[in-house]
Amino acid sequence: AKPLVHAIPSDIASLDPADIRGQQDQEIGVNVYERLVQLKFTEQKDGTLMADPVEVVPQLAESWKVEGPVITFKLRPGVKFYPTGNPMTSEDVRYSFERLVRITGNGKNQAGIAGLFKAEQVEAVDPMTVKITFTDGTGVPTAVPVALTSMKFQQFAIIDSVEVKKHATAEDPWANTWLIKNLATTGPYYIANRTLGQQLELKAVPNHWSGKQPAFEDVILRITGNADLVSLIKGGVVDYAAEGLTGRQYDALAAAGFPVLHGETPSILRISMAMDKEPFIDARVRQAMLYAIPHDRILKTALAGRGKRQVCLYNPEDPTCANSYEKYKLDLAKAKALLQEAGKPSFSFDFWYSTALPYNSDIAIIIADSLKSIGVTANLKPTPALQLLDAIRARINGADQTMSGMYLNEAVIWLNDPSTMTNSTVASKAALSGVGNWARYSDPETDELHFKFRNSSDVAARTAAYKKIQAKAAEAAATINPLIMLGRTIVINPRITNITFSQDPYARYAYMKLK
Amino acid sequence: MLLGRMIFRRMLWVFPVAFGVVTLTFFMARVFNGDPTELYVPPEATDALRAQIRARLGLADPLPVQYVNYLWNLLRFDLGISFTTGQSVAADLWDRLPATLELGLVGLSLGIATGIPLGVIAAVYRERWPDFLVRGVTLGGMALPQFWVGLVLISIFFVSLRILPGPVGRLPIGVPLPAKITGFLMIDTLLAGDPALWWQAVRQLVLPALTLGFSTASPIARVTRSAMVEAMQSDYIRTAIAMGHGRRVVWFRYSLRNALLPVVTLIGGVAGHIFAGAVLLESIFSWPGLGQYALQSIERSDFAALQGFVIYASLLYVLAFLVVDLLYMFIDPRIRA
Amino acid sequence: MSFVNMSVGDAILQVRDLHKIFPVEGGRRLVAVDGVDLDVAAGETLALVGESGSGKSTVARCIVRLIEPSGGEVTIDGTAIVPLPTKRLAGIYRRIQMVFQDPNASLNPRMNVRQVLDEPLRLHLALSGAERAGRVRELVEMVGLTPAHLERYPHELSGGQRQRVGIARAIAVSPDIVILDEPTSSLDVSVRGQILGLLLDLQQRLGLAYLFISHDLQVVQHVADRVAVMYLGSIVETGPVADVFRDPRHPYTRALLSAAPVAQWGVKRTRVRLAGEIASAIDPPDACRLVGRCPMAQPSCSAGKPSLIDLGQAHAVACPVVVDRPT
Amino acid sequence: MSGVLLEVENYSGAFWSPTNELVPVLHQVSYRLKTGAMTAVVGETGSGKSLVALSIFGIQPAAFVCTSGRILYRDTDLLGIDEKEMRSLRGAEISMVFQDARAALNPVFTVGRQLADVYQLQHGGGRSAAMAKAIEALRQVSIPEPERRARQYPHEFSGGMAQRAMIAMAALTCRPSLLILDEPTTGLDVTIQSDIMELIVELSRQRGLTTCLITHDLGVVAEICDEVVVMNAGRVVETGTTEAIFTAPTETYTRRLLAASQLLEAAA
Amino acid sequence: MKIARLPLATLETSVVPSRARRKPKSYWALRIGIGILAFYIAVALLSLVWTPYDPLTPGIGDGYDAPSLAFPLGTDRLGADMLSRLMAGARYDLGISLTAVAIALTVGTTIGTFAGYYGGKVDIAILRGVEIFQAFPGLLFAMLVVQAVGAGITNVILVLSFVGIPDYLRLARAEIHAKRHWQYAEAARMVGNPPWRVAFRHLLPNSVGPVLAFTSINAAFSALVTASLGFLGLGLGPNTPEWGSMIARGQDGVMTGQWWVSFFPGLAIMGLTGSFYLLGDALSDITDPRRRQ
Ligand SMILES: Nc1ncnc2c1ncn2[C@@H]1O[C@H](COP(=O)(O)OP(=O)(O)OP(=O)(O)O)[C@@H](O)[C@H]1O
Ligand SMILES: Nc1ncnc2c1ncn2[C@@H]1O[C@H](COP(=O)(O)OP(=O)(O)OP(=O)(O)O)[C@@H](O)[C@H]1O
Ligand SMILES: [Mg+2]
Ligand SMILES: [Mg+2]
Repeated sequence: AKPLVHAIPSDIASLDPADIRGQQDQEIGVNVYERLVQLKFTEQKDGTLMADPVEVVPQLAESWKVEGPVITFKLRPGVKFYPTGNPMTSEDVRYSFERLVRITGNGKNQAGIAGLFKAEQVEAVDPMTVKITFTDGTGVPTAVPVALTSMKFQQFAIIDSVEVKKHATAEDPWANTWLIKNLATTGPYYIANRTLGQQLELKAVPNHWSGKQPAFEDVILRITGNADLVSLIKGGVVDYAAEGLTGRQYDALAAAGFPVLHGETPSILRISMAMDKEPFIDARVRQAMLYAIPHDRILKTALAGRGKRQVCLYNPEDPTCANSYEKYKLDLAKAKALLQEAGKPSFSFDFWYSTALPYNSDIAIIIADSLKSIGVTANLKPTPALQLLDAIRARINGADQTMSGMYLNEAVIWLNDPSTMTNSTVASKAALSGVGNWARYSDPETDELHFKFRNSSDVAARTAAYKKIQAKAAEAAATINPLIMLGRTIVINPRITNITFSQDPYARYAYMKLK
Repeated sequence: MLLGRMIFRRMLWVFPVAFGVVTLTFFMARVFNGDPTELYVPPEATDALRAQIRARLGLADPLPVQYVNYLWNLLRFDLGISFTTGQSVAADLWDRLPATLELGLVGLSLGIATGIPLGVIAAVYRERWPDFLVRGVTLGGMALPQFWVGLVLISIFFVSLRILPGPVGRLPIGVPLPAKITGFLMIDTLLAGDPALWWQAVRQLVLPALTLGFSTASPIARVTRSAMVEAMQSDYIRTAIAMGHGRRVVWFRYSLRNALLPVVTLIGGVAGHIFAGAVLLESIFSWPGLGQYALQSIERSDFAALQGFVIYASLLYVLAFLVVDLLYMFIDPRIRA
Repeated sequence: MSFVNMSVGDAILQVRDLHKIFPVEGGRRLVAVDGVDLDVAAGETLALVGESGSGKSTVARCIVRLIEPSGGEVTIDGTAIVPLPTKRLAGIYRRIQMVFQDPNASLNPRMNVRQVLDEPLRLHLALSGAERAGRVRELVEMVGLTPAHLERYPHELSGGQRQRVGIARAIAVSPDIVILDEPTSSLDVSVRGQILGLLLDLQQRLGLAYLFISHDLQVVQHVADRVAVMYLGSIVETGPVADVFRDPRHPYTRALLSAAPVAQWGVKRTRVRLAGEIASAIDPPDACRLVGRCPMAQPSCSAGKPSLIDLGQAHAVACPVVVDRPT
Repeated sequence: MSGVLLEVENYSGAFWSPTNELVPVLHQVSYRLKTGAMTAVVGETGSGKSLVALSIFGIQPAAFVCTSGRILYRDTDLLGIDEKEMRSLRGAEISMVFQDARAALNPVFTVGRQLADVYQLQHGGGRSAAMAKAIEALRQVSIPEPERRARQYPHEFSGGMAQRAMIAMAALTCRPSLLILDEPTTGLDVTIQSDIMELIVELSRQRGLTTCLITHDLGVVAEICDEVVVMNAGRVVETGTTEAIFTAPTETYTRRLLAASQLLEAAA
Repeated sequence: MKIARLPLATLETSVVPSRARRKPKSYWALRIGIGILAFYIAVALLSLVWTPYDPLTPGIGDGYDAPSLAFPLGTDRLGADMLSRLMAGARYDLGISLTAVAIALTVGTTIGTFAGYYGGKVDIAILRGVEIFQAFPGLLFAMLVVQAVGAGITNVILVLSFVGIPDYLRLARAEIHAKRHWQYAEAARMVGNPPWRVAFRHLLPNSVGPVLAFTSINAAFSALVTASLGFLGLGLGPNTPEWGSMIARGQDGVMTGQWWVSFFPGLAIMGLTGSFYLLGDALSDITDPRRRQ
């Protein structure tokens, strides 16, 4: 059968779930590895599968029991690793999670969010039972609300400990170098063939434990670089593409009969304003900026109508979402009035954003154009990712003060829970919080509420607290003001169906089917 | 004997240049590109984690120590690990070299094979219509950005006419590479005894090679033309004609040989560029070569990869000119004196 | 040391034991000038003749320090030019000037005649603009051009006119001595005569001394008082023009004189032939430089380079063989 | 003297100037080269001596336009024949030696190879036979060690030696009836000049060549030529036997030229 | 035998066409080159005072409007007027390449003249240093630096001029080095000119030919690199109507039928670089010493 061809912009850097480096690594990770739990999908009318934001279903774990900070997983029997054939045991789970906290990298971070900081927190009770005790950053066992949900993410993949240990060396005790290029997986696909920089070919694992074989025996991830995707899709050589296309190109492909699917996944465009520096010290000035954002124009011109206005600080499906930003509709008169009131009828500022995403520039240009009409000049500062990260970090740490003005970024809210984001971008900067607080937003009440209810199991009080926090943030208009929910747009070959949409913006080949 | 010494002296000079290039690259990358730690950490990482990674990357040392370490590693052909591919940079470059070389060689051969005859034609029909035609076309070849020509060719031959495959790299999608022997698909496919695969590889190569050929043929044709014009006005050509030699002998044997000298220099420079990866071209054709690698590492600030690539490209350039100089010594007896 | 090429009266230019060695490929040495002595008296013309590559121009260029001599002394009116720190050179160019062989190449294509002549005046003499303009006009008239030529650029002038400009430039700052490096060899025969006439005329009017370099023996006979014959970096014969031309002693001088055809019907020459081509000046052996080409060569010729032997009446020759065996 | 081998008849021509005008440079040039004689063409720089000679070969500069006249070689008008016929004459019937022989030889081929090429072209035969002939020719023009010299490149030759090689090529590897020499000794040393002139005289006597010597050295002319053509500013001023020209010139220009080259009344 | 003196012939009337080989070069290349360049300069100047619309304002049209009366060259993705942007772009592409070239020319020839005239160790040191710099492929070097120090006109200009300096340096050095013993240079020394004056007043002006010819080539290269940087998004600011970035902004339209968005800037680049090349051709022809006689 014809393979499924997925166009990816660049090659995979690492196959090691504990050392994921980029989007591409994550995408491959969700397809070749499996985790204890997985997303719960429900089929939509158009044939796509939409993931539930919170609920998870068993995958490698057959069942689990939640007791406060402790979750005990019962593993699924009969699961074998490919190609070694080793059976999966609790030691594999323990080893996988230990790697996660031992290796410096992305996995460690994600584990921390889930409440996993030390290897000792994971315990192999018996070959088929694993007990995990979740804690907060200080080591105090806490019922982390996102602990279970987190387990569905690619970092928590279960790897073949027997095989991996064989490749460990003195310098590399966790066989990182080997796992970057090799798989030790239970997943539905294995890598049959790889040409660096060109393509990666997946084949379905024979006799998968689930007893189900994917519809596509063969999946090819093709690196297309800057090649023109429209021609490749129209030419029938690419079946699935989710990046590297502009709104216009989606429109054109849709017009040519190619299904263009848009899922409202929580990928949010937001702006922050440096509230400790002129011109954004005055809250009224910051509010004026929000009143001057032309959401409709951005949606229409830069995004070809795909996406919608976002009015919550958190995931809109999150019960803590309070629509606090609803009031900031385009209102130039009001914006002007606010500026007048603040005594700053006209000024200019630096408008920072990353060059990594093509529509960032378009959006920035449109915003700048709108601001021009209220007498404010935005100096666009498109910056390469690394320099931008450097500067952001320097500002957050207080090492360097050159950055000020406004900062536009895009973030995916993976977890349907307010605590992670609040901790990173709303709470004041401290050893364990505020690491992403570019605006240097600081509000004692917010901090207090956040730390008090962060891991609270009193759902109602917790929700109220975060709603409060959200309302305060909206009023201050400084940190991560949400503008647009970008969602995810995918174009596919008409022969394919059962596309998945989820918080993590990735394709899951095993679910896809031929029409 | 003297020639041998000249060659030797010329070759020795490669080392100081190489050293200069490496040093410059190192400091340029460090001074300009800032701290690559951010690439290795998740955005929400704690400061302690950052410090840990910085130490692991060897960035905690003072700059001179880093520099010495870098040189030392370089001597062992260790260019570091690329962040984006997770591979050693040396291995990456080595993996991607055949793709670039193959495209480069074909494109360059195409450029030479058309450029030189076109230049000769323009020179012998100087100031007449073939000359104007050649000059017009080559002017276009030089004035048009390569990426633009590539895009136009794709839209004509793939999108509109559908007679050539799309810009998906060296082989159609889903077709596995033959076993790597030389790395050149044109050769490996035949060695594997698979003429159908060979043909597929050829078809993939056509458009990028044409684009490359067009943009290399143009300067080659122009330089050939002016060198030929100059040679044909020389005393020795007048002698050759006066002795009764026919036109073809005069053009192709007596003039061209002399005219080739500047052409060789040009080809050396062009080859240096091409084999270092035609950056935009490879990117447009998703050609998995060094140019695309360089572009990706620039786009993602992949520190080690970029540095390794620049060193490679510069050395290649230096080597290309070494070859040109050596060729010169063989073509032009005057230099040997 | 014996300076046999003594001039009449006091020498205004004295060259003693001048050497110039060019390093060439492979660490070898090209001995272009190998111990040359010359004296030029005020108002006198000394001709330096010899074939291409014999080092005539190198001598001239060393004297005016366009290139650095490798050794020797040069004085002008008792003031040393060689050796002299480069910084103080500018001053000597008021005393000594040069006219170059190729009038085309010696004029800056982008300067008109006025600029060419004004430049030395401006750099050397403290004159007002008006005075300089007057002097420039005087100069062009002195060399037989008209003020109308002042605005012309070199390419708008004929070869002879260009050489006149070159001469005017050389005499602009009233030097005592002018070195003429083949001033007529790139000119047409018909123009050659005019330029030579001009030079003789200027010499008379301004009391100039000339060091006249040429390989045209006819010209030398016409203009020079004394002649020095050079071969491969050394002077092989020197003396009053009349004596040397009437009675050349050195085999090379004889060959040279007999090789020059005369533009007259019916004049038959008896040639003194030298074998082969001129030897190379690279790493020369310590021997007579003519050895190998000379029809009169003796075994002793290979044993050391002969120095000039005085024959009386200021005539000297660097060949013991011919001195011992007069013709 | 016997017949006329070549006759230039009312030959006129002009150059396209950069401003696209025709600037006439040759005006009705007429002269004859008698079979077996050595004719000198003299005159100042720019008088058109070379241009006429190049026209005989059909290798005049591209910007030159012939406006009238004929060049008859053995009763064929060389201006009227096509490129192919012209090529068959070059080297075989008419041959030419240029000034600055080092530049006139191709710098990237050995001297022997260039001579051999010409020999093969004119006489056919194998490569090694041609090379042997080339070496032989070099020997005949008194080049020492011709075997070694044949393997050398022009830049390794001195000017005089290169001119000998050039003469060997034009007069020996080709076997022409008419040899044109355009200032063959200008730029050479005085002693070498005499040697080369003697070689030329000897060869043309030996082979019964008709020779045309372009020069502005009247001394040489007086010594070796039979006939003289005096040119000035694109016109033939006077022609005649050498004796007549030197002893009884009729034209003032000729007289002036003679006087100048003898440095008579030079200051005038 | 004596031929009668010919009458002073006026220009012969019959031009024999078979021998009339060709007319010499009329300066068509120069004329066309100057013509195009003048047009670009005129457009650039005009754009300072007038463009049909504001080139920087998005949303004037709907986006991807096809060429029409209102928008003669259509609009781009963001609905900005292509004609206005194209006109304003002349300022950038022309300005950048010319400024970069001017800087490279000045710095390069100055250093090169010094090195060439004085020769010796300094000369060798400079040449070696230059060789190292030249080992970096130009476009790559520009990409690297712009990516590192950030986009912006000043940076792009500086990088481009930096890339050009070695070439000018070598060219000027070679010219001066070869000419410093020419007779007019020596004559200049002999009339008492100090060395720097000989080098800069006498020698340098006589080397402008090759330098000028190269300047055109360099300008063309600079324009192409500017466009390539723009295409990669590494060039000037994001909304700057630079032609390369305009092509990039319109690249998505190439395959979907909105050809005008990248076609016209491509044409503009070709016109500009083409005119530079034509000028370079013509200049090297004109300043060729063989033509100067
Ligand atoms: N700059 C230089 N470097 C190396 N060799 C040189 C240099 N200048 C002159 N020579 C050599 O020095 C020798 C003497 O040269 P010079 O120019 O003085 O001869 P000349 O007698 O003036 O000859 P001509 O009559 O051709 O002008 C020649 O062999 C020449 O090649
Ligand atoms: N390519 C050319 N373009 C224009 N004019 C030319 C060209 N070549 C020669 N001429 C002119 O043609 C005329 C005759 O030139 P020709 O070379 O025949 O003179 P010549 O007598 O051989 O001079 P010389 O003694 O210098 O060799 C001269 O006035 C010259 O300026
Ligand atoms: Mg000389
Ligand atoms: Mg001539």
